[in-house]
Amino acid sequence: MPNIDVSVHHVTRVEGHGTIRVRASDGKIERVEWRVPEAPRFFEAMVRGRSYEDIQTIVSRICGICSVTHSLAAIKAVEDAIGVTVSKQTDALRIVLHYAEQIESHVLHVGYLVAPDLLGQKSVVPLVASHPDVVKTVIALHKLGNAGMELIGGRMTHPVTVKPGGFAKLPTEAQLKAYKKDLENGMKLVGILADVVVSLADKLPDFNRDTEYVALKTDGTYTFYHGDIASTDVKETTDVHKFESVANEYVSAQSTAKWCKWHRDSYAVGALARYNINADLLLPEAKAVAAKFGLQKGACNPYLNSVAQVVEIAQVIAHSIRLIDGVLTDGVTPETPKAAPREGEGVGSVEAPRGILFHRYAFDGKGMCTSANICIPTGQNHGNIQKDFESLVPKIIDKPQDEIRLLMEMLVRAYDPCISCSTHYLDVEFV
Amino acid sequence: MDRPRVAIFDFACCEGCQLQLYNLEEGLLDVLGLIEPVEWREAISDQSDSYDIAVIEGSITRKEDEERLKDIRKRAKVMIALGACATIGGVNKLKNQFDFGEVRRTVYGKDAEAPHLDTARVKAVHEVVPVEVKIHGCPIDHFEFGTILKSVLAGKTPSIPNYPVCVECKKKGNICRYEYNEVCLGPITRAGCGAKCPTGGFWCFGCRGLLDNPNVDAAKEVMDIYGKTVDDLSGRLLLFNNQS
Amino acid sequence: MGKIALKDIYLPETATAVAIRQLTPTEKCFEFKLDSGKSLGHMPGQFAEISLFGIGEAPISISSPPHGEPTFEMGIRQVGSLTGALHRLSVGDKIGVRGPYGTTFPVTTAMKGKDILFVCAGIGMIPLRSAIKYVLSHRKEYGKIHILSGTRTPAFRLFSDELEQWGKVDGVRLLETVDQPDDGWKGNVGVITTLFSKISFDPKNTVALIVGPPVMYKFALLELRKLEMSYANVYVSLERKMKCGVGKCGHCQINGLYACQDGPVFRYSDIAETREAI
Amino acid sequence: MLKVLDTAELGTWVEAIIKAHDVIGIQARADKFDFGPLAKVQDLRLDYDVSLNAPKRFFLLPDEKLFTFKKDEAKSAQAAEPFVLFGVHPYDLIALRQLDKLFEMDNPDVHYLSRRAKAIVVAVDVQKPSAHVFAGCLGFEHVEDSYDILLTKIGNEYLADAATAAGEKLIALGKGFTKADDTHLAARKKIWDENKQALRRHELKPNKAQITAQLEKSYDHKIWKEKARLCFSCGSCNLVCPTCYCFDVADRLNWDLASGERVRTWDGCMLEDFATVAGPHNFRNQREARYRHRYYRKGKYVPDKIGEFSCVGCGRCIGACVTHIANPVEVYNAIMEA
Ligand SMILES: Cc1cc2nc3c(=O)[nH]c(=O)nc-3n(C[C@H](O)[C@H](O)[C@H](O)COP(=O)(O)OP(=O)(O)OC[C@H]3O[C@@H](n4cnc5c(N)ncnc54)[C@H](O)[C@@H]3O)c2cc1C
Ligand code: SF4
Ligand code: SF4
Ligand code: SF4
Repeated sequence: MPNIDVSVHHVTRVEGHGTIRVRASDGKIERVEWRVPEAPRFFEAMVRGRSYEDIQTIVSRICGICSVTHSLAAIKAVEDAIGVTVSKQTDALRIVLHYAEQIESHVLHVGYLVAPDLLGQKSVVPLVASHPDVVKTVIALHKLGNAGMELIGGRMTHPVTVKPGGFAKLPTEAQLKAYKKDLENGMKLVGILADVVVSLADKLPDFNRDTEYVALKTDGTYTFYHGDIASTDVKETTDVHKFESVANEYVSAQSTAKWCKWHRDSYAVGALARYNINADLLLPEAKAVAAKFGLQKGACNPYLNSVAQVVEIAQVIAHSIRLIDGVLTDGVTPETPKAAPREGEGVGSVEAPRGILFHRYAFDGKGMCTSANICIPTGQNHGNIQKDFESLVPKIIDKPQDEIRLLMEMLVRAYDPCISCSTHYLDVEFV
Repeated sequence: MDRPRVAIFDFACCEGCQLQLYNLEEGLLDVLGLIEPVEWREAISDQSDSYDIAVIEGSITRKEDEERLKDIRKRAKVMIALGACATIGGVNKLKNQFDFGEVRRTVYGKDAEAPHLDTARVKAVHEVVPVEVKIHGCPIDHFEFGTILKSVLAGKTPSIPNYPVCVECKKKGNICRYEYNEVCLGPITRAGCGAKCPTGGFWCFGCRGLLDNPNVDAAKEVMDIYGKTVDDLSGRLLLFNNQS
Repeated sequence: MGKIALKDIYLPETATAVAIRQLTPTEKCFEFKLDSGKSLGHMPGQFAEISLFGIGEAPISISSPPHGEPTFEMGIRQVGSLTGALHRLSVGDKIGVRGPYGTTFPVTTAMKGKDILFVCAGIGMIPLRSAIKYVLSHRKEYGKIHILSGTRTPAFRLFSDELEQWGKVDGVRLLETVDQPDDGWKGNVGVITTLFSKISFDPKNTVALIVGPPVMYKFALLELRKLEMSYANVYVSLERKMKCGVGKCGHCQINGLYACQDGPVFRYSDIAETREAI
Repeated sequence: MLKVLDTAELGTWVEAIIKAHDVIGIQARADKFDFGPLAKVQDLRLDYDVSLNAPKRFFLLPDEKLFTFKKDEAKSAQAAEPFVLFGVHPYDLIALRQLDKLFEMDNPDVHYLSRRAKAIVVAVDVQKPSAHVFAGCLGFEHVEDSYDILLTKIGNEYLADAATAAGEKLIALGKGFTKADDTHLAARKKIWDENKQALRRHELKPNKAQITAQLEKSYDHKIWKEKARLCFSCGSCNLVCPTCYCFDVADRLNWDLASGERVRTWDGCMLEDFATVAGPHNFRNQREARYRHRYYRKGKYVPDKIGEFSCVGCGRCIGACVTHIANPVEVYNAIMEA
């Protein structure tokens, strides 16, 4: 058996930097490592001393691709801390905004980052010539997500309309109607995208590992925004205020990066986790897409995360349409966000496209931040990626080195890691 | 003209600026027709060592990154700083007002002393190597990116505004945030974004950096009129324009 | 409001580059020919707005004297985007032209029958060349002629070949100077105003045309005053930022005057009190 | 043609106009008023104080295509659609009248003029003075020409004065118009007189001619430096002004790098690089020089050019200036005191 030395310095087509290292000699696996050399950015330290009004502006910059998610988590946490509640209209429009980001991020991931793997290409560029219709569909759906973020968030990335207490600016009824129309058209496009992915689904490696999945859960809705923390391992849910007892951030012996574990050595978050916890609550439009793939609740092949993402695109589009209908029925009511500083501490949790996210802040009486703790989805997944590697590599160690490399890269990409979220990652040098 | 070889590199940032390239939508395909991307980790698997244009996203926050950047500079004919992290240090510079050891302890607790956690004063790209073109904003505006790229390719100096955001805000016909006693940095911040934030009902927080010649003294003096303090102004200025 | 003007004043007509020659390391002379086959119809001192589509537009003086042909010449210094792109043109390439615009040197009026003093500092030679060539080709209609020319270094002498020819014309005195000489330079050294002491002319009967960089005017005008020249007989050409060339965009205002309509050629006595002029 | 309409009938008339034309009408926007596409008559607010944005933006667009080009070929872009501009105050109409002259004289500007030619302007006398208006001090509280229709609210009626054929056609769309008589004209005169007093939230001491004359002697007045110290050079005062019309011109390329368009965009003499040329050399380098220039333009340069005082007293610049230094009344009063 050959000696294997796969070293992928900076996995491409992911957000942020990650490195894979595998060494084996004579079939004996000596080392399998997933690590993150991203420069740490220290957000939790940087926000101290800043006003509750400016927190969202800062922490939105944790991640460009889930800036809406970070913004909403932060705003929810700030509102929790200073004791502000929001109207039904604000709640609905925030969710529609949040969904727009799920659309944009999922489409970007499936269309631009994963599709090239399935079609045997190095990037989306050659697909323009070989699969123009696929690229057209992907672009149209990507635009749809962006349009929603621009309409309700004021910008495509790093929203500006979300303030403690409500919206700095509301969309007009005419704009909402137009967006709803776009969403309805988008629903058709999801069907096309799903068919393409179905036709390529056999390219997804068949690799299963029994895993604990963690996501938000609430009554009646396949939730991204409200709810408590649920696990596939236990029946009862946990209040988001106790997120530290779920994430259990620890320093692994093998790496000094902070990893997370709850009931087992590691757990997974993201589309597949949400699916495994909430699939029963999917709207019919999304259930139909799931049926195309035969995706079962309880699936534990991490490569299927991309499939779950396609199902979720259908879900959030369908739910957006219903939410907009609700807002339009009542009519858009002008309201000015009202919030005042107060001493307190608060937590906000929402589902980022790539999994559950937690923000905690404390403020003094003037509304100045005194401490922060942010626990991001990719951080929660790192331990699980490592565990997947440890299980996967022995099964594929006989394959050519290039194939091993590709399968491992594809696995990392399946988790859609947004490593730039590194609020607190460690950079570890191995030799 | 041959298609210039372009490499895109990211340092400490949220990668939201690269995301704006995807937000060009069909325009991205046009861009790819005009340039030859030889390294772009977020989109393609290739890596390369020779290129005409290097695009740098992110701030420089570690010694090793400074070295990497200098190496890239040596290989590139033209260097473009992409986005606030690269052009002015951006939100990352908030760190510079703290003691770095204390920052590490705050975030990493007992592991704070690990050598790989070394962190240095955050620098914008031009504080380390010369930069030919700065594309401002957090994130960059994809239209402006297109305009600047087309200018560079057509051989004309990209026109980057040296007038304040208020100009674009007025063109949009917005109601000024000061009407609601909010501290807006528009009057001293470089335009080019189309006044997105005031148009969205929010104050300008200065992500495109200050003008060449901003009247900061005036900004301080007017705080009184709006029942605000110089601290309110300085606090907001710190977000993207920490001068330390 | 009833009537609509039909002509679009911002829409250029096209012309083709028919000859291009390098004048100095930073200046080239272009000969353009209007595609319409018509003559541009300018008089010395006027300018035209020159475009390259996609790059932009800039005011450029017309450097050739008026004639009935569809061709005209321009001397262009490479300083930025448009001038840079113009310098990359080849013969046969197209440009956009609007004009001619602006006021003219008084070659057919105030200058008639007078002695003429041309003060050409640096790039000022470009617009003055049109007037010089006009005057030389109507030699009999004018008196004595002095041509003073100053450049930074000998390498930056504009139209040096023509200069020599002009100097040989009957009744023309040509004097040159450079700020910094090189090894081959045998002529005068010093700023252009140092040449005033080397010539003698009748201030009562002379019309002076001065064009050069903004800093030069103050000194040249002071010298002329010392020589008892009336500002009513002095003409200058002033450069300003211009975006339209037709008195709309507001950029070229010199206090209340528009450099594009009231200028670029001004009788100095008309603007001596205009604070933003010099 | 003078007609009278009961206020209760206004709605049906405007409804008919909306059906027949694209209408830009004055309406509420947050806690202010502004012009915008008028979807339904209920949105029309003829009782407004001042529009946030001056009507000039519908004729000199903030960002406007002049022509498109393809390699060496250029094609003028003059696609103006007809529309009705409903609810313009007299001072704003006077401002438009000035722009008409400026864009018409010497070299007529087809882009501006064709938009003007296609617009039907319904003016309305002021019913409620705004916080900063001082048009009354300048005699710009009322206007007697340049409109297609002038509406004046007199008690429970609107006096509609159609001055053009287009105006009369518009009136013909309505039902319930009756003939006006001399009492209506007298009532309108009374409203004009009242407005002359009401539209004076700031009291301008000198008259227009005195200002123009005094500026002759005020170039080195200390007011320029005093005020400009706090100037951001943000151009807000320029851009909100109904009579400021400076513009920049630039080319925009398409992705083929050969075709594209030439555009003009609003510019302002208060902006730092307004007079900067290659070099770089800035002909108005000092904040105070730029600040002074604006008040000279309003009070002297443009009046010298078109014979009309070029501040119409709308007061928008007063409200738009974040540092509260852009009040023409303060400036012009100050120069009178040497
Ligand atoms: C009436 C008249 C006649 C003229 N005749 C001639 C002539 O005969 N020959 C000739 O060569 N020129 C002439 N000029 C000057 C010519 O118009 C300018 O050189 C030309 O406009 C430059 O255009 P550009 O696009 O090449 O430069 P740009 O790219 O516009 O700018 C050139 C330089 O100016 C600086 N600059 C530009 N804008 C700014 C800014 N906003 N802030 C700071 N710096 C800035 C930059 O440093 C840049 O390098 C004339 C000008 C006028 C008004
Ligand atoms: S909102 Fe801000 S950017 Fe807009 S005009 Fe006011 S101060 Fe300027
Ligand atoms: S100067 Fe001010 S008050 Fe006068 S017209 Fe302009 S904006 Fe209105
Ligand atoms: S609005 Fe005020 S601060 Fe801005 S340019 Fe005008 S005077 Fe200066």
